[in-house]
Parts: sequence; structure tokens; C-alpha cells
Amino acid sequence: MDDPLLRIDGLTKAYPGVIANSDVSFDIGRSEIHALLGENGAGKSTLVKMIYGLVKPDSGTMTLDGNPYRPAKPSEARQGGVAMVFQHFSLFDALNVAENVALGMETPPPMGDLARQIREVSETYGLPLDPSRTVGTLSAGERQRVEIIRCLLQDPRLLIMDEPTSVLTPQEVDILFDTLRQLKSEGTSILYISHKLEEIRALCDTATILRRGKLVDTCTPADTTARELAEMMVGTTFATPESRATEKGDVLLEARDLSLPAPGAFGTPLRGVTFEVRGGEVLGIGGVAGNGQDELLMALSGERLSAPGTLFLKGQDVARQGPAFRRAEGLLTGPEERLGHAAAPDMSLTENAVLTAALRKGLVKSGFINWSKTQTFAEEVISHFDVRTPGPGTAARALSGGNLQKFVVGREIAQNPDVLILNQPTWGVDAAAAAFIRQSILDVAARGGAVVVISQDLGELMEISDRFGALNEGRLSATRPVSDLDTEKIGLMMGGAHDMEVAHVHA
Amino acid sequence: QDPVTAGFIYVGPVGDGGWTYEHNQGRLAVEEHFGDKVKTIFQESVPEGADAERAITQMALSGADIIFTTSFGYMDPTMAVAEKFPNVKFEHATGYKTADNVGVYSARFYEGRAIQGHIAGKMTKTNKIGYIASFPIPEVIRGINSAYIHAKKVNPDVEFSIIWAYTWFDPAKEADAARALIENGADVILQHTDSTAPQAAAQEAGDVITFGQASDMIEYAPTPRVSSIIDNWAPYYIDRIQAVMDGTWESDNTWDGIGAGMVGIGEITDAVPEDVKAEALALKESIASGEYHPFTGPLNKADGSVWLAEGETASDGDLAGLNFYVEGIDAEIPQ
Amino acid sequence: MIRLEKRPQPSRLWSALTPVIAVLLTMIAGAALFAALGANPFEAIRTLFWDPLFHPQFAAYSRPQLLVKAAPLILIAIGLSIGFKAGIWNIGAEGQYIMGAICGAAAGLAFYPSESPLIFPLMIIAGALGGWAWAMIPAILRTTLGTNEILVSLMLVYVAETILGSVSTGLLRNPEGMGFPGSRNLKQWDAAHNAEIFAGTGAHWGVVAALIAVIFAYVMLSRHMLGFQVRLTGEAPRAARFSGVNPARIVLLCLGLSGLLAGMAGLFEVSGPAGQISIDFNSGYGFTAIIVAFLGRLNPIGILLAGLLMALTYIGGELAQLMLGLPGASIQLFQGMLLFFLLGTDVFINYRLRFGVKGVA
Amino acid sequence: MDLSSINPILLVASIMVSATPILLAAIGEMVVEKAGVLNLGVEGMMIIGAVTGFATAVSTGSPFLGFLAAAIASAIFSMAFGLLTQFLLSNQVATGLGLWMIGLGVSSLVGKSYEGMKSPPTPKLDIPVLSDLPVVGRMLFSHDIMVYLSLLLVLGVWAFLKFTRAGLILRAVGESHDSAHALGYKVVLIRLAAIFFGGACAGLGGAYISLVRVPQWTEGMTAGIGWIALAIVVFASWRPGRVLIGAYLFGGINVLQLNLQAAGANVPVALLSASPFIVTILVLVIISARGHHGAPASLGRPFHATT
Ligand SMILES: Nc1ncnc2c1ncn2[C@@H]1O[C@H](COP(=O)(O)OP(=O)(O)OP(=O)(O)O)[C@@H](O)[C@H]1O
Ligand SMILES: Nc1ncnc2c1ncn2[C@@H]1O[C@H](COP(=O)(O)OP(=O)(O)OP(=O)(O)O)[C@@H](O)[C@H]1O
Ligand SMILES: [Mg+2]
Ligand SMILES: [Mg+2]
Repeated sequence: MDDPLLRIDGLTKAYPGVIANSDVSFDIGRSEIHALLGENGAGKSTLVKMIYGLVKPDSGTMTLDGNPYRPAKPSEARQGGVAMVFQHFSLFDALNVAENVALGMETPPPMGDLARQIREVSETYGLPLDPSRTVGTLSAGERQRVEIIRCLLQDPRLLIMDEPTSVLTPQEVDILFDTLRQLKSEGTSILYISHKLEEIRALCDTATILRRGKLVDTCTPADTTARELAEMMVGTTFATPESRATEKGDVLLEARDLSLPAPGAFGTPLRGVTFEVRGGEVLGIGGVAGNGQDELLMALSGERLSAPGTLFLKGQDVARQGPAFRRAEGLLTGPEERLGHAAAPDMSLTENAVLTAALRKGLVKSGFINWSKTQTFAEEVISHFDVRTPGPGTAARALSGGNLQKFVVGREIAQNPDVLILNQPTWGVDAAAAAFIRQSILDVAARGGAVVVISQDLGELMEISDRFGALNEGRLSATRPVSDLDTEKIGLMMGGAHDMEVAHVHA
Repeated sequence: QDPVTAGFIYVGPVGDGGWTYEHNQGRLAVEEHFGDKVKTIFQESVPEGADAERAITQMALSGADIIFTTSFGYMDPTMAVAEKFPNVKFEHATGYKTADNVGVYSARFYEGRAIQGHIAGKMTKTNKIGYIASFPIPEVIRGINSAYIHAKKVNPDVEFSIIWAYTWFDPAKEADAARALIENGADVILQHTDSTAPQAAAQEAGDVITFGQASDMIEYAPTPRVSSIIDNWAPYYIDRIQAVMDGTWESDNTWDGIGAGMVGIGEITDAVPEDVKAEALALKESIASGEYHPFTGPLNKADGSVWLAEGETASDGDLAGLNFYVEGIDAEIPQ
Repeated sequence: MIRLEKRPQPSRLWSALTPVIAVLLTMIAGAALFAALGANPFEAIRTLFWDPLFHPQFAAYSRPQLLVKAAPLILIAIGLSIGFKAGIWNIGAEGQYIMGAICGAAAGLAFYPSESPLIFPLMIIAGALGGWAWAMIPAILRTTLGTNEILVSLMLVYVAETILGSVSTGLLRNPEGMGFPGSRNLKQWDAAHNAEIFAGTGAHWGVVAALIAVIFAYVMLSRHMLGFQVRLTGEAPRAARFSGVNPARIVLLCLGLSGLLAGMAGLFEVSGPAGQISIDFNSGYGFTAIIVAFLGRLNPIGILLAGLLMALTYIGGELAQLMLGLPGASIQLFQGMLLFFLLGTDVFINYRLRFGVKGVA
Repeated sequence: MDLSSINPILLVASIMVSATPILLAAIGEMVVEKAGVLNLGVEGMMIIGAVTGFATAVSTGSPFLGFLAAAIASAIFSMAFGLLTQFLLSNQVATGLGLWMIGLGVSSLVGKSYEGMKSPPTPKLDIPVLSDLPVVGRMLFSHDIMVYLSLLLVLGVWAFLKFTRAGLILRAVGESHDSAHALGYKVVLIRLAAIFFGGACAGLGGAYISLVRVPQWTEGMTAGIGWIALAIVVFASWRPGRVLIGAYLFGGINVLQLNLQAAGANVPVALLSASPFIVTILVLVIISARGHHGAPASLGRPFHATT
């Protein structure tokens, strides 16, 4: 490339114990959609944070439009025409859309003008948004629109998007892609990070691949298969899960018209959720983030109690029973949020084992905790689920995301559940670990357990589920055998069509 | 010969400008009087609970020959420590328990209150006198009764409004109380709390007179402060320490008033008309000489029953435990 | 540039080291303070830390007093620390202490002048219940309506103080007390007297209770499920709920327990060292205990040591007033500095210092 | 009992005086909390303000210099809290309590030599025409300048938070420090500024007690007002207008209960003197029963930039 928009030359950034980026050099062309690929922890986010001025490189240089570019803080990056949509949202729940947008701009116009501009831009790009809405009340897709519009209002020359589609419905992804292509046609370059390789192939012009902080390859995604891309990232080839059990047993878990009010100002109420799962069966529940996944898990785990007669475990009404009782009866759960919900960050893995296994593993006798027995159990989970950690005395927060996830899922599976419910079991986990976790889930079903997997990763659900249902604004669609479904039907289910025939009329 | 060591235990900070301040003045007068023949030590802001006994004990351990414990709440701790240190003399202010090595002393402040009541009754235009009371204890009730009797005597229309502050010393509370009384129409404020905050509030309001309490509070003269009751412990302290030096100290029960100089009446300012001032001074003289007792019958209790018959005077025993208002004070003593 | 970097795990070494460093720093800063006040700094520090223990004239008396002073602080701080661990901020222990004293004393005085041996145990129960009940007000308000317990428990201190004023001049006033405020002196009534168990040691029943509380808290926090749930609630409330902990129960437990212990402390104090209910009966133990709890890093053994250290600075402080004429306020300041230095150095338990230009933009 | 003897004009006037220190401290603390910091040391900062204000006014003869010095001294003092919580990431509750203790200790040391002194009077604002109006003139328009300044401050804080970009950033930091940091805002500096402002306001409030309301210096004279200010912020659901209402309500009850006592109302004295606290609890209960609190989402959480 003769005249790139941004030239990255030898960027290096070390964190204690990790070199997040090591001598990374590549160019981003004008009007180019450039993909950045890599496993978890490969250094993608670190790299873009350096471009956005949030992190200072240890060494290396950048050239923007031919001029040296050394942003000391994000506002300098914004002045240089660089905008960024974050991997984890950078929004303020209690503030409204206009205020959120203003906070991401260098010199925002007065609020009235800004609201008008937001409406205009959102219409131009087909991303409708009401500037006076409180952000906390928006869906995940709408929240992302806020971030994108915040960037668009500054006429960026380079737009950085860190995993933008993980929270979108397929339809919303289509709209986003239209927007990005339109931007590209207007001369904006886009640096695009995603783990969804098919998307990359459909959208991006060039792909740069990082592995353990080093640039390992550059390619044209359209000409490369997804499998090839994945193998470039990991550096090895990988296995597909074993085929699953087909024998179905009795109904082990049944929800009947389960409704619950929203837990807080910004939560989602559950509205008449109804489903059943049999032994040996995996029920996949899809849906866009923020449509009641967390709330559903809490209702099933017993953290929030529902009305009598709404939840049956092995035929027994457990709607008014708390987590301890349900666990004792064989219902084990794994929430999405690893740190702070599934595990206590500052407690050791041994202590975190007590968190859910106290009863089933007999770790507690007349109220007193048997620490040596607990430690043995924690060690078992660590070795059996290949958790990479110095030992059970390590604090949960010292583990990498994937390893903690393995521990958390392993802790539940090792208790031999009759019913296992997991929310986002492989979220933010790299391919190898994810494959391992999926296999463990299938093993539970093979042993005759009933499994519910709540996930936003449709590919994952298609791969491991027998039946599929979608959550939308706290409602669960009718569940259907996976074999009857295709991506379009799923997208419609997720978009809120509770009966697909009706949905087709709308579509 | 070793100097005599005199210790003082104070309930407040020496800078409170009132009760503790005056006791400390007494201590300074002792130093002045005896020079290097005495050594004085003190501990201020000693709480009246469990810490008092330790403070007194440590003082005794440090070699004090005589210890003045200057607040009522030190009574039981003083008695307890005295038992352990038979060779140390103890003087407890305002209490009633004595022992071979424990004496008690207090002042007849109600004598001063009579003079204040007289001036107040004469000077009020609204006929409303505000009274900031500390705690509902005999000492304070005596003061209210005495002031009321003498105000009523010269002004039959006079009324008392009383606010119980439940503190001896809390300027913010006292200021608020004074303001509330003034808002209720009082144009004379009497106080049985120790800070000058009521004086300041009265000064700000204008047209309100006050009296200094415990110390002279002369900085608020000539108005609002028109006179004051001054605690004067120096003569007593000097006397008792002299007795220790002479080896003549004996347990005593002293209750002195204007006559003995323990209660002083601060200068009556020119804000008080000449004739009223003369009457007040005459009253002071007759009390000092013993010719007149502020509680002289006929006096009825608030419930209408007879307390003192015509010409009868209240006994010290009665006064020590006084727990009722005299007839005419339209209020309840809080429980 | 200096910056902090989070350690993957809390450092055990620094956990043990920071209190020592904090005490040393406080001594240095304190010495400067005392020098500024015109005292000989070495003498002042010696009087504060050494004399209460070893001064030929005072030590025999002040050593046992250390226990007397530390016992209520430890007792209250243990209760508070359990709540603090769970993220429940009871800062109204002073009120619970007062109410415990009032209820305990009242329960005893109702039977005056009986010499039944049941009276003192009855008083302990009544005192504990009084403190417990007073703490239940913020607890129930928080669990039912979500009212902020910091403010409610604090406001209730002022309410308890007015009740104290009222009962000492009313309900509980000594009928033989010549109309003065204050109850009968419980020290002069054997059945109700919280006397020293071994004469001259200062060890009254409150000291015993404090030691039991320390052991109880230690076992509960380290071995018992309840303690685990308390810690879990404080460190990760969502994880606690997930684990099956009922948060309302923890609130009631923690506030109840701290009220109970504070109430007991009040009772032991009123029936022992103080002797009587009086207007100024409370002397701020409820507030000082908060500092003791933090100084002891919310750890039962730590609190035991912190309580003794605090008692040492009190008694040493009194000696410094007596012998060196140092103002009482300087001791308070000294204690505040101790807390600040500890809080300031505690950062090294979870973070390490990095020097150099690398780092966050 | 003769309630008619209460003079309503003077009553309103003294409610204003009694509410002003609470209002000053509370509006400052509200800004601090809006930035996501819980500083429980208000009482300590107030007493530092009270002593500095008094000492300065006495030695210079100017109450205005007193107020100025109080604001500066308390703001500097609050930086001890800022340093510990923002840089050394100490627990905010514990540090606030420490600030309170140290404030009490330092103030009584510094104040020793000023005990029993008289401060120069703070002049009343004599607004022509307005002050001469019957009834309202005395009630509303003849106070010292600080009363009006405190009201202006509320207005200013309201406008700052609602209309200015700086106000928006401050709210954003209190809402989510991680998001604010990701957008490039200096969370720690913004919080320090808020703490500084809160300190200055608390200092003014303290000085108002020692220079106007009492007026003199004594140890521990703020007597719990700082704590009330904290309660008022919760009461107000972090809204400036309601801080004003809360402060005046509390001041009002406090003045009213004394007036009722003075008028000989047939209510037990203990109940009257506890009433301001009981009413505060009741109001907190009502507010919390209504559910939505409006507390800044990051309130009290330590922030450490990890990226
Ligand atoms: N602030 C930090 N301190 C220490 N290490 C860090 C920090 N931020 C990132 N790292 C480490 O740097 C490496 C690269 O992290 P980065 O977030 O850039 O990965 P990524 O490619 O974005 O991964 P993901 O796909 O999970 O988002 C990881 O090993 C991570 O643990
Ligand atoms: N902010 C941070 N401060 C210090 N260490 C960190 C930080 N973030 C991550 N680390 C360390 O970096 C390592 C990698 O963490 P990270 O969660 O990014 O893992 P990862 O590479 O994404 O792995 P995984 O694929 O298992 O999620 C861990 O050992 C973790 O302790
Ligand atoms: Mg990761
Ligand atoms: Mg990333």
C-alpha cells in the first residue's frame, strides 16, 4: 500500500508477565475494512487501545495520514479523526442518549442541536434512536447504536470496532454491515475485530492475524475459508465435538408460565416463560443480550423465587425453594458473569468451591467447613478440567477468563448434575477451551442429565442443542428441534416472532 | 520540705469560659498564693463515667496530696478512690457523700438567682422571662424557683418559659435555645448553662438582657449582660490547701454563698436603672448578712400545697433535694 | 512516574507488615506533633507506649486498666467487623451500647435490693437484647425498605442519647440520690456488680466476654459456613445470592450480632467500671470501636491486638496529660493518624509500586 | 401552652440561620457523591472550617476572610481523604471516619487559644427596600450574606450539573468510572476536584456555625451537623433542589422543637429534642420505601485504571 491512512510500525506493549503486543507492524488503507483476528488474549484490544490513545506503547511508532501520530489521550485520537466502539460498552446507564453521545465528542454542540443531529444521522444510516431515552432502558443493539452514532457524529477517518456483533441479532448485523459499507463508500476506514469468521469473510477487505501478541499473517478473508482463518489464529488444527446421545428420558425440568418483574431499574422482566427439558437432552436458548438471559438464569437457579407452580424439578414444585435446595435436588447452574457472580474474585479457588458444592459434596458438617476435603475437591476440578493455575489457593481473579470459566463449569459438572443450566458457557473463551467445555456439556447429557444452555453464540447452540428457543424481551419462543431450523428462522425467533408464521407476514 | 501537690479533675476543657474555667481560675489563684510551696496538676475533659475513677487514681498515684474533683458525677469514683488512698485528701464539688478523707463543697447559687430574678422582674417589658436550664436536678430547680419568686415579687404579671438543654455546655444548643426563647417573646434570658452563646444571641436580637453564668462574661456588658453570678472557688481552695499544709485538714461539708464570697455578683451595669440597681444591691446585702433567706414563706408548691408557712425558711435538707416548682411556674419538670 | 499495579493475589507478607509500618509511621508523625506542642517527643512516645506497661509508679495500676479499657472496644469491634465484612455499615454501635446499658441496668434495678445470683445473668441477657433490639431497627428498615443503615444507625445514636438523658433524670434515677441525675450505683450492690474475677487483674466479665467473642468470631469466620457466607456477601454480593445466601438474613444476623455485643459491652461497663447509668455514661466506645475494627483489619485476632493498642494509647494519653501536660485532643489526633497510616499503607497488600515511564496513557 | 406566642417572622428567620450550615455542607457533599465518592468525613471538614474561620476572623477582624480561610483550609484538609482514597485506594468509609477523628483532634488543638473569644459580627445584608418590607423584610431579606450565598450555591450546583459539560462529565464519572476512563476522562482528577469542592463547602458550613450561628469557638461544636448533611443528601436523592428542602426541613424542625418547648408545649422534652433525628429517620424510610434512590452507580467504589 503506497498511501495508507494509518501505518503501524513495530508497536510493542508489555504487561507484567505478558507481552501483549510484540513488534506489530501493518497498514490500514483508505476506505478499507480491515479485520484484526486472534484468539483471546492475542493482543487485539491492547493494540487498538494504543491507536485510540488509552494505552501508551512501550516502543514503536504510528503514522496517520503521513504525519507522526502519538495520541497521549483519547481526545487527541478523536481530534486526529480516530473513533472507537469499545468491546465492553463505554456507556452511562443513568444518562440519556444525547448526554452519552456528548461525552464521547470533543466539542459537542448545545444539547438541542445535538439531539437534532443524532436524529438526522440515525436516520441517514438506518439506525433509529431517540436522543432523550435513558440508556439503561435500551436493548443491547440500541446501546451499540449509541456508540456508533457517537463515532459517526465526529466524521471519523478511522473507525475502530472491537467485537461489535457479539450482542446483535442476525438482522441487526445486516443493518450494521450496510452502515459500515456505506461509511466505507464515503471514504472512512474501519478496523474491525471479531471472533465470527464468517462475518469477517463477508465484510472485510484485509485481515491481520495476531497470535500471542505477534503478527503472524495477513490475508484476504474472502479468499480464505473460516477453518483456515481459525487455524492461522490458533496455530494448530482442531477437533469437532463427538456426536451426542439421542436417548431421551423423563422431563427433569419444567417451567410453566414463569413470570417475574424486572430485578432493578435496568433489568428485563420475565414474561410467561414455558419450556421443558428431558434427561439426555440439551435445550439451547438463544437471544440478544439483555433480553432476560440473566433473569432467566436467576429464576432457574433460585436466586429469585417465582410464584408457586411455575417451576418443577423432577416433578417437584421448586418455585419457592432457594438455590441451596435446588442444588441438593440436582439442579446446578452457571451464570454468565464469572467474576462476581459465579465466583468471588478475591476468594481462593478452594473457597470458591464451597460456593456451590458445599452440600452435594458433603464439604460442610453441622455448619463447619471441612477445608481439606474442599481443597481436594477443588484440586479434582482443576486437574479434571485442565484449569491452568498454580493451585487451589490462587484467588479467582488471578485466573485468566477462560481458565476461570473452566473451573466454574467444572465445579458444577463435577457435582454430577441431573439438570445443568449454563449461561454463556464459552463467552470470551478461546476456541480450544470452548470446544472442551462444549464436550463436557454433551457428556452430562450423555449421562442422562438435562441441560439448558443459554448463549448468544448461535453456532454453538446449533452445534450442541437438540432443541432451540429464543428469548426476546423476557419471552421465550416455542422451542423447536434444531434440525428444523435455519439461520433465517432463528433470526426471526430472536427478533421477537413468537410464532414463525406470523413473523413471516411481518417480514 | 516537699511542696504540697494539689490535683484538679475537670469535667470540661479549661477554656470553656464557665464552670471549668472558674475552677481553673481557682487553681491559678492557688499557685499565685502559695508560689513554690504547692505544685498543682490537673486533667481536663475527664468524662464522668468509667474513666473518672482511673483519672483520679492515676492522680493519686502520681503523688497528689489533695485532689479536687469538680463535678457531681465524680462522686462515686471519688469515694471509691478515697477508700484506696486513705492518706490523700479528696474534695468533691456539689456532691453529698463524705468520708474521713473526703469533704464536699458547693455554692449557694440560688442566692445569686434571687438578685437576677429581681432585676429581671423589674426590667422585662414583655413580662416574659426565658430560662435556659441544663438538667432537671435540685441545683437547677432551686435556681429557677429562686429567680421566679423574686421576679414575681416585683412584677406579678411575670411568666417564665423554660427550655431544658440537657447540657452544661453546648454553645450551639444554647444559642438555639436563646433564639427560641426570644422568638417566644422573652426579653430577659437567664441561663444555667455555661457558654456565652446565649449572650451573643441576645446581643444580635437587641432589646434583650442577659446575665453571666459561672463566669462574669463581662465582654457582653453593658448590654445584653447586665449582671452575673460568678463562681469564686479561690478562697476555698486556698483555705483547704493551707489546712493540708498545716495538717489540720478535716472532712467538711461546705455550702457557702454570697456571704462567704463563694458566690460573686458581677457588676450591675448602667443598663439597669439606678433605683433597680440599688434595690438589687440591697437584696444582695441582706442575703449576704443572713438577714434574708431567698426561700422564705409563704410559699406554695406548684400543685397548690403549702411548702413554707409565713416567715418560715427552707431547710438545707429540703433545698438539697428540691424537686418541684413553686406555685405560679406553669410547666412540668421533665422526667 | 510511580504507579500502582494490582497484584494477582493479596500479599500475605504485606498484610502482616502494614500494621507495624503504620504504627512506626504514627510514632514518627506523633513525635513531630508532640515536639510541635512543646513536649519532648521521646518522652511523649515513651509515656504513651511504655509507661502504662512498665512505669514503676503507674504500671501496676494501669496494666489491668488496659484490659478494662480494651474489653468494650474489642467486644463492640468484633461485632462491627463481622458486619463490615459483609458490607453492612453499622456505625451506630454507640447507640446500641447505650441501650444495652440502659436495658441491662433497668432489668437489674427492677429487683433491687434482692441479692439473687440470677440478677447479673439476667442483666447480661437484658443488655444484650437491648443492644440487639436497637440494631434491629436499621436492620429491619434495610431488609424491608432498603433504607440506608449507615444513617439510620447513626441517627439512632442521638435518639439513644436523649433516652439516656431522660432515664437518668427520670425512670432510673436513684431515689436516694438527692434528686441528682444517675441511677443507683451497681458497684455498691453485689448482685449486680460486674466485679473483677481475679482481684487486681482488671479482668471483669466483660473481658471474658471479649475473649470469647474473639474466639467465636475467629472460628465462625474461618471454619463455619455462616462466616463464609458473611465474607462472601461482602466480597461478592451476587455470588452470595447465587450460592444460596439470603441477604436479608445476613443483614439481620450482622446487625443483630453487632447490636448484641455492643449492648453487652454497655451492660458490662455500666455494672462494672462506670457503675451507674448517668447522663454522660457513654464515652464514645461505639465510635472508637469502628477504628479498632479497621485497625485490626476486620480480623478477630487483629482486633484483639488493635483493641489493646488503642487502650494503650488511651491510658498512655491520660498519663501524658497528667505528667507532660499534653492536651487530650493531641491523643485523639494521634489515634486518627494511626488509622490513616494503616489505611494508606494497606494499599500494598493488593497493589505493588512500579517505577518508570511505562504505563497508562 | 401558648403557641400564639411564637413569632413566625423570627421563626422563619432563625430557621434560615439554622439550616444554612447544613445546606452548605450537604450541597458540597452532594457534588462529591455525584462524582462517585462517599466522603463520610463531612463533620471533620466542618469543624476544621469552624476553627479556621473563627481564628482567622478573630485575628484579622474580618468575618469574610474567616469564611475564605475556612473554605480553603477544609478543602486542603479534604485532600488527605482524596489522596488516600484516590491514589492509595483506601476504603472510603474507613477513611471518611478517620477524617472525622483527625478533624476533631486538629481543631481542638488549634482552637485551644481561641476558646471563650468573641468573633467580629458578620454584617447583615441590608438590602434597600426589600429589607424594609414589613414581615418579609425581616423574615427573608435581612440575613447575612452567607445565607444568600448558600442559596446561590444550590442554584449554581443545579445549573452546573444540568447545563454544563463539566457537570455532565462529573455525573458520568460518578455513574461509571470505567466508561468515563475509556472515553479518556481523568477520573481521579475529576474526583479530587469534587472532593476539594465538597471540602470547601463543608468548611463554609463549619465557619457559619462558629461565626454566625453560635458565634464562638468550642471543641466539637459542629455537634453532628455534618452527619445530618450526609443524611440530607440521601434524603434529597442527589438532587440540589431537594437538598435545599431537606436542609430547611431539618433546620425547621430543630428550631421548631425549641420553640415548642419555649411555648410550654405539652410534649415530653426528650421526644422534642430527639425529634429532628426521628424525623430524619422517618423521611429516609419514606424515601427508601418509594424505591428509586438515584444514587450514582459508582458511589463508594474505588477506581483503579487497569488499561
Ligand atoms: N491492563 C493489563 N494489565 C496486565 N495485562 C493485561 C492488561 N490488559 C491486557 N493484558 C494482557 O495482555 C494480553 C492481551 O490482551 P488483549 O485484551 O489485548 O487481548 P484480546 O486479543 O483483545 O483478547 P479478547 O479476544 O479476549 O478480547 C492478555 O494476556 C491480557 O491478559
Ligand atoms: N488488569 C490486569 N492486571 C493484572 N493482570 C492481569 C490483568 N488482566 C489480565 N491479567 C493477567 O493476564 C493473564 C491473562 O488474562 P486474560 O483474562 O486476558 O486471559 P486470556 O489471555 O484472555 O485467556 P483466556 O483465553 O483464558 O481468557 C492472567 O494471568 C491474568 O492474571
Ligand atoms: Mg480473555
Ligand atoms: Mg479484546
